[in-house]
Amino acid sequence: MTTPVELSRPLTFRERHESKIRQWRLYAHMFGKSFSSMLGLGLVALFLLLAALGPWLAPYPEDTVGAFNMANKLMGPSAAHWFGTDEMGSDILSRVIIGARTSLWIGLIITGVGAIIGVPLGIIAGYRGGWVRAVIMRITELFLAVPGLALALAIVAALGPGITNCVVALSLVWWPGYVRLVEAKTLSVKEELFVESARSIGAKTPWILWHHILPNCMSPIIVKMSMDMGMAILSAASLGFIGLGAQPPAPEWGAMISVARTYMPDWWWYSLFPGAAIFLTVLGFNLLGDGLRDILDPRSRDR
Amino acid sequence: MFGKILKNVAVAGLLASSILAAPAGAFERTDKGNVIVFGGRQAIPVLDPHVRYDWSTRMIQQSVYDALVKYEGNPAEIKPWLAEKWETSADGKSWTFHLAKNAKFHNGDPVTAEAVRYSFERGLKLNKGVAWMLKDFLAPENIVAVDANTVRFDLKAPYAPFLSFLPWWFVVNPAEVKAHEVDGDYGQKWLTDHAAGSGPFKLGRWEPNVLYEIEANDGYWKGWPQGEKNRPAGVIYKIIREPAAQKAALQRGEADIVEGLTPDDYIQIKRVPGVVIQDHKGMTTFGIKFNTQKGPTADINLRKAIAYALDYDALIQIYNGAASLETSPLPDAMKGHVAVPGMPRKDLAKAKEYLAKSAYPNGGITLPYVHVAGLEEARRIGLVLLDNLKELGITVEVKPEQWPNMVAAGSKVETSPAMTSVFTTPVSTDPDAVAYQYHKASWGQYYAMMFYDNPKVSEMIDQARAATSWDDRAKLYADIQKQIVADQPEVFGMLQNRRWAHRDYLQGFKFSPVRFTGEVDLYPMWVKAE
Amino acid sequence: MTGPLLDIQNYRLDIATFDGPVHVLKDINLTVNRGDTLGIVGESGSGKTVLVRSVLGIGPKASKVVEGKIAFDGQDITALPEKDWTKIRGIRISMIFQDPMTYLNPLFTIGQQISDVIAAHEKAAGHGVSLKTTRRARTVELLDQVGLPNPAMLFDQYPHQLSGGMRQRVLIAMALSGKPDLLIADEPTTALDVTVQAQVLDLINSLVEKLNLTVIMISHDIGAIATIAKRCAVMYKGEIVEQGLTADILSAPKHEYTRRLLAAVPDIDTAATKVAAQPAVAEPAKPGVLLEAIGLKKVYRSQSGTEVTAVNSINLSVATGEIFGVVGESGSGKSTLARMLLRLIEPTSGDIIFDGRNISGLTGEPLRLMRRHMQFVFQNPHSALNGRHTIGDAIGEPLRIQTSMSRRDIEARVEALLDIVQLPKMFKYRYPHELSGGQKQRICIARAIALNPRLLILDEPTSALDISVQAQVLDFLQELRAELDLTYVFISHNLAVIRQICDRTIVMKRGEIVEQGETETLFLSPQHEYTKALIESGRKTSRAANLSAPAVS
Amino acid sequence: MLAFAFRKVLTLVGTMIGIAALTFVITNVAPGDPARLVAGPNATEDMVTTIRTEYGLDKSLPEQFVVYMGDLVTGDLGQSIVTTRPVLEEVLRYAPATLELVFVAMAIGIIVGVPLGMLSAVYKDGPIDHITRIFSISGVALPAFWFGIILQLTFAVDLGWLPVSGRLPLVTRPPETVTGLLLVDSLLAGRLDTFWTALRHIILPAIVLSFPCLASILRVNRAEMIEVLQSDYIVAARAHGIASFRIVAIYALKNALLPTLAMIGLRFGWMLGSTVLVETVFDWPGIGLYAVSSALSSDFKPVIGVTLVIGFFFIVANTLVDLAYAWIDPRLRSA
Repeated sequence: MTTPVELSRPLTFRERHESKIRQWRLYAHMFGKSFSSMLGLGLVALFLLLAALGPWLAPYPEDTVGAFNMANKLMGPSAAHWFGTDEMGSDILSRVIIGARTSLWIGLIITGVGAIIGVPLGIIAGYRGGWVRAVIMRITELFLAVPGLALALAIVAALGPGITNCVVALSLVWWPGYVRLVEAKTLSVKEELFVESARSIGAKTPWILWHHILPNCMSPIIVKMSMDMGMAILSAASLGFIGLGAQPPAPEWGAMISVARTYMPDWWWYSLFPGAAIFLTVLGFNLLGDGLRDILDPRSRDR
Repeated sequence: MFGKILKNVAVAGLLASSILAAPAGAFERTDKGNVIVFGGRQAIPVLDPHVRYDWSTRMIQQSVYDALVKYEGNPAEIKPWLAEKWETSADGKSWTFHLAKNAKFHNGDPVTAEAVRYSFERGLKLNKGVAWMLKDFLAPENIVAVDANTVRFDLKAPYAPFLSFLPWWFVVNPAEVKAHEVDGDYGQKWLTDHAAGSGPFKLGRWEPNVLYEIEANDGYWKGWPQGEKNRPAGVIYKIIREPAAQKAALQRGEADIVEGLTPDDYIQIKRVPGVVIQDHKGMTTFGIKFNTQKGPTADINLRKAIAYALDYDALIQIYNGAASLETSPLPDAMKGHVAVPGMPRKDLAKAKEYLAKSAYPNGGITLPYVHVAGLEEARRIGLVLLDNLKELGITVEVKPEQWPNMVAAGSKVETSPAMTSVFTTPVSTDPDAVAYQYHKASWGQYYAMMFYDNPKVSEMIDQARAATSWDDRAKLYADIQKQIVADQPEVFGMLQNRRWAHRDYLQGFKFSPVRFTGEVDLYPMWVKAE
Repeated sequence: MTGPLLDIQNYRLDIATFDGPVHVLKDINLTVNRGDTLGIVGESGSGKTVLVRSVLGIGPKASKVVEGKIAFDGQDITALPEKDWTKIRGIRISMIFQDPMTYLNPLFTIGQQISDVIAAHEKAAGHGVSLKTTRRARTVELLDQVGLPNPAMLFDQYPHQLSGGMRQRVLIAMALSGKPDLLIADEPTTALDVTVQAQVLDLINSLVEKLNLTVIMISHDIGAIATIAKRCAVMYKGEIVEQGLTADILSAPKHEYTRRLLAAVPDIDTAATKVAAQPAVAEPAKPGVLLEAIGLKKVYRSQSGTEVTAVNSINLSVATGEIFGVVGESGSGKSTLARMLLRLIEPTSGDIIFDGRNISGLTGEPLRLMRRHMQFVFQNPHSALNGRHTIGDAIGEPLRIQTSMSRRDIEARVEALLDIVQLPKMFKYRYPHELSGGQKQRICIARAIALNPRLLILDEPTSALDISVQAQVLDFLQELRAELDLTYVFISHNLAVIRQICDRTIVMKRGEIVEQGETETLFLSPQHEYTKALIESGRKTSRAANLSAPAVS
Repeated sequence: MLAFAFRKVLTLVGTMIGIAALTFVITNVAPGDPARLVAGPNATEDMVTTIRTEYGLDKSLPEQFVVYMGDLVTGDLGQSIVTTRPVLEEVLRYAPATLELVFVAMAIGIIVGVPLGMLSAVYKDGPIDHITRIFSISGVALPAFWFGIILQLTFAVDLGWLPVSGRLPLVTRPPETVTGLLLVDSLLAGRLDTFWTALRHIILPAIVLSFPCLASILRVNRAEMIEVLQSDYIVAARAHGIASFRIVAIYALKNALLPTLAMIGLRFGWMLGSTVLVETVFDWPGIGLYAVSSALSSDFKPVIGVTLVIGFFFIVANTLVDLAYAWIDPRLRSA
């Protein structure tokens, strides 16, 4: 055992955060070793890039807000239109690129709202126990017993189609997953000695929840949110496919496929590219989530 | 690179499909004969002829039931059917029908005047489905079975369109219906998926949401136009919801006739050998209904401005040319139709002129355009409108809406959106069927979503209804058409063509514009086997 | 056969990690002859487990043999292909594992697991698998051999239906099933209670004699090694620092580390010399009773409605300034008692009086404020610290919760506390996982004394630590008490530790106090049967470990 | 055991009532006028009123709720306004098709997912592992509707190997209904050719439905296998000389199967929900399709009914999983 030398001078940033830096380097190293994780990161980065720079990258941005050119309709991929054109003569590439923004928005709101509702409920249920837990978990199980898509379908059908309603509906059915995840995690964290230790020094419940339980639940939450980004985008696209999702002319991949399916197989490019966009995005988020799980939360299970 | 590979794959796939699809074209054969397969998108939830009617339901109703008269031909004409002949009293209030003596129900019972009387009474008392056509003019007790083969209707007032509605009043067998009555429901429960008719077909397999089979009625009292030898053993109406699947089914010969393909599909499938496209001018009008009572569109100048801003040619392009512009509120095939001069066509200068006169000279407003969710053409017209109105500084919000919600919203002035796209198919060839939509009494109906209020027009419609002389009526309707166009309660769009795609061995297709969108008269059809 | 059974020469093993290769084993030279009993003693991280697992070809995954070789019965097994291992594992070399809980598959019956092993051996030997009934008979015989009662019934039972000691016997039976030439025992008693430990060691000893086994036993417990092994090797940081006859090493350790290790072993038969040396204890500064428990009782109700009394009507009083010992085996209720004293667990009934004030009825804010006067040090320092907080956060937390000190003051206080527990100030930026067990326990203690409490309840504070560290921590605790004027309630299952540190002691069994009194009196003339048994089993390993001690021999 | 059954039944009833209340509230928050829809386009106000009265839609929402819940207790799920039939009757008619689809999909998921998961775990971080993982995650990421259409076009339209949609060809009369599952019924009736056609029809939709489920089974099984393979008792088994294959296929798999089972239970409910999409694409006449078409006509009683049925099957499936758990894990059996 080496005895560290006591220093009288103030420590540099690097010295003070050495442990953290090492931890991050370790994460980066483990993540970088996995091909699939890096693929996921790449796909997500590409997606975020498209969402951020969409209007500047899209060759025909006006085509995404309703401009049309019937003379050009249903043209195959060409130099002018890499992904071809749709039934209104709009450029599919532009619509796919701008669609990234819609999807990002959808994914963020749904997972965000899901986590904001679900995490506190889960922590409270797991920590408090007793009837509070019973009530929260019964309601959660109730929601879980009905598949989200079916419930969302019912909600959107009642509220009327539209991207906002679709997001509202999916947010409403998304939180139970977080409750269960966080509750299970809280139950195990609660048993850790450091929680008892905090209690023994007189910490109040909110302090314990915020400083001890929540940070220790973060890893699975981050992993789940990453995966859920993809799944939320997919679910929204599914509702779009049924015809209950985004509105024209707003470009949304699911809604595009919903229209495009009637143009199969002769105008294959129409549905191929939005479909591929969904696929790659969801794949990216899932691979990323999987990779994050491997480094952050290696023992947790896919629930 | 990627695209090229995909293209090659797709081309290879298409080649493979054409090779494989070619021998696949074959109709269903059973030991009883050929069965025609009709691929359609719409289910038949309730078959009862006095409870529901939409195109798929009516296609089967028409096949298993008979009515007093039947529409046939293009232009549609009323042909005697159960009734061999009829006469009207001089005041136009009393109608007497003489029934064919050999007509009999599927179970062998003769079709009597009493059966006719019972059927009309049933329709009126249930107060569902077709009841609206006659209930204001006919009381159930004023239907009289004069003798076994004569039935008389005494109307409350002269009602010119009376006869034009009768083809949709099917006759049920009272004995069978009464036998299956539960709690005085007039046999409604039973007739949901059973039939008690006298038509050319009987019900076969009935698998809701999957397929509905009708079997030819051996010894149909009226015989078969294609000849006993050629007549099919039956028809299967198969639900195929996806247009792509419909097209595939037709190509592979799993379906002999399909409806509801996209305009672009029709162009494509026309090139497939062995496939015939039926393309006929229909009576379904498309209009963008304004809310004339509330909001910006209450301003006639704004309405005119919009009407002049719309690119009408795009409407035709959307259908790949298989549509024609409306020249009047009445469809071309309707009696009394006149081409109204000065129907608005795209004219931006004029549009801006009207806009300047409106309360919104510089636009700057947002108007919703509501269409039925899933109706592809309506959605695309919305996109056209959105693009066109940008030039007036008007923003359009294209909103799909479930049909029931749209109807609910459109039933009140307060909730009715500024612009709603509506397809309307008149149930008869009588001009009243369309004109009455512009009568104030129609408010609350989906087709009256514009809440059009012109007392003069309402009065003329009432007069025309009661007039017994066609000449008087024709004059009135001409005025009505002109006045409605002048008031611009809606953008008069186009008449889309009715189209079906079928295999070339399918014979006997007879078009009649009065039928609903996908509806086909199955009775004369047959398969010509090589 | 002439050569040694196992011959390890210049064996070096590296494990690749993110920070580069770690030299786990350095230049190991070891020979075991037939009939030998070799003990390898070493603390956690010394590489002893890696070494014996390498002998069985189940070493760590990312490892690499840098140099040297292992020969078994003349055959080089350093890089043996997997299929050849099946002829050796379980048949020629077999192993007894440390924790009987996790080394038995929970989903298969005892009998099936053993007869599967038998079948595997028969298959490997190449003479066909015998009948199920034959194997069953053999299994029952084995179970009988390891002294398990009613082996025929045991055959169809699952691991969870057995006690820890029984499971350890099952593992031994499994290891014996192949009649191995070499038996490796990896800390076979560590996870067991004191009384059970002694029994298992007796069993192994008798088996060695009866079956004439060649054994390598590894342990951190010199006492256990001394009971079994005639020869002994001491490992430290991947090296064998000393080897020879066990008796020699115990009586005349040559290497400095061995000496340190032996000195650290507390002796159950030696009275605490320090007690007399410290007048502060004999004459407390503030005489009187600090903590009193009256009729303390805890009943747990399971879901099915059955009641389990964890602690039953305990009365005790702790005088200011004394070290009050609580001793008992696992399940005796001592931890529950400790937590109840601090109101971390609500007592079912009874009163707790702290400094003359009944605290059993306190709730909310008064309870919270009261906590600053009495603190808890937990058994396992690894999980008592939140892995997401830096050491600075952990030590500063009580100050942030209980005082309104400024950030800067807290920083200063944290540094002062680190000083008190003799750790460098730099540590406040570290995370718990970077610290050793002993360091972590010091952090826990620093955290506990941050608020200047009057009472510390120490729940087995050293049982998760290595022996040498344990000694350091115990010494430190005594110093600290003198320095800060503390009163301790000290809980332990280790009688030697209790005798070394406590003034008065209670002995607990199944939630009740069976005996109490001055520690010395208790050890010299135990009254209760249970106390006697406890001391006797403790003495078994302890005495052996102190062969050289003149007091015993 | 009896107490267990009683508790389960109680949970089931409670959850069902909860689901019914939940969906009732959700579906009735917004205005929709199914009465006007079924009355027909030209119906007059009094005709619409007739229908409203007939279906109790003229009552206030709380009243309707009370009536609905009252009927529910007696097993009456109300009446579909579009088809005029009792919802229970219709749901029972459509449920077998969905169940058949889900069973086959589940079978595919298990048969493919479990061995692949094992393989992936055994060869962790090798090429096989990476391929399997990307394959499995692709399964989750593929939009079912898109994938379905692509399979349809490839295997049915282009290659012509399999039928496009439906459960049976038009002229094939379904075998006598015993279970409602065509695959079972055709075998019971001894009609092998019908069995074969039915199988050909179910393949594509089942593959589409099974893919995400396969992926999660694979993922869980892989994760569990990895964990179990590192566990002490597996190390012990190796040390005792038990063959590697036996260790993986029997010792480890049985332990890894428990969480996989739990996942299967969860996925069962999820699959029932996903049939909404798959049935739409493949014209599969099941409850998913029924739910979609009802939802699109604002006909909410069937929507509630379908949700209830899905919830019911979900709970039943999970109860079965609990039982299987107890069967496999002796620790639970004695508790």
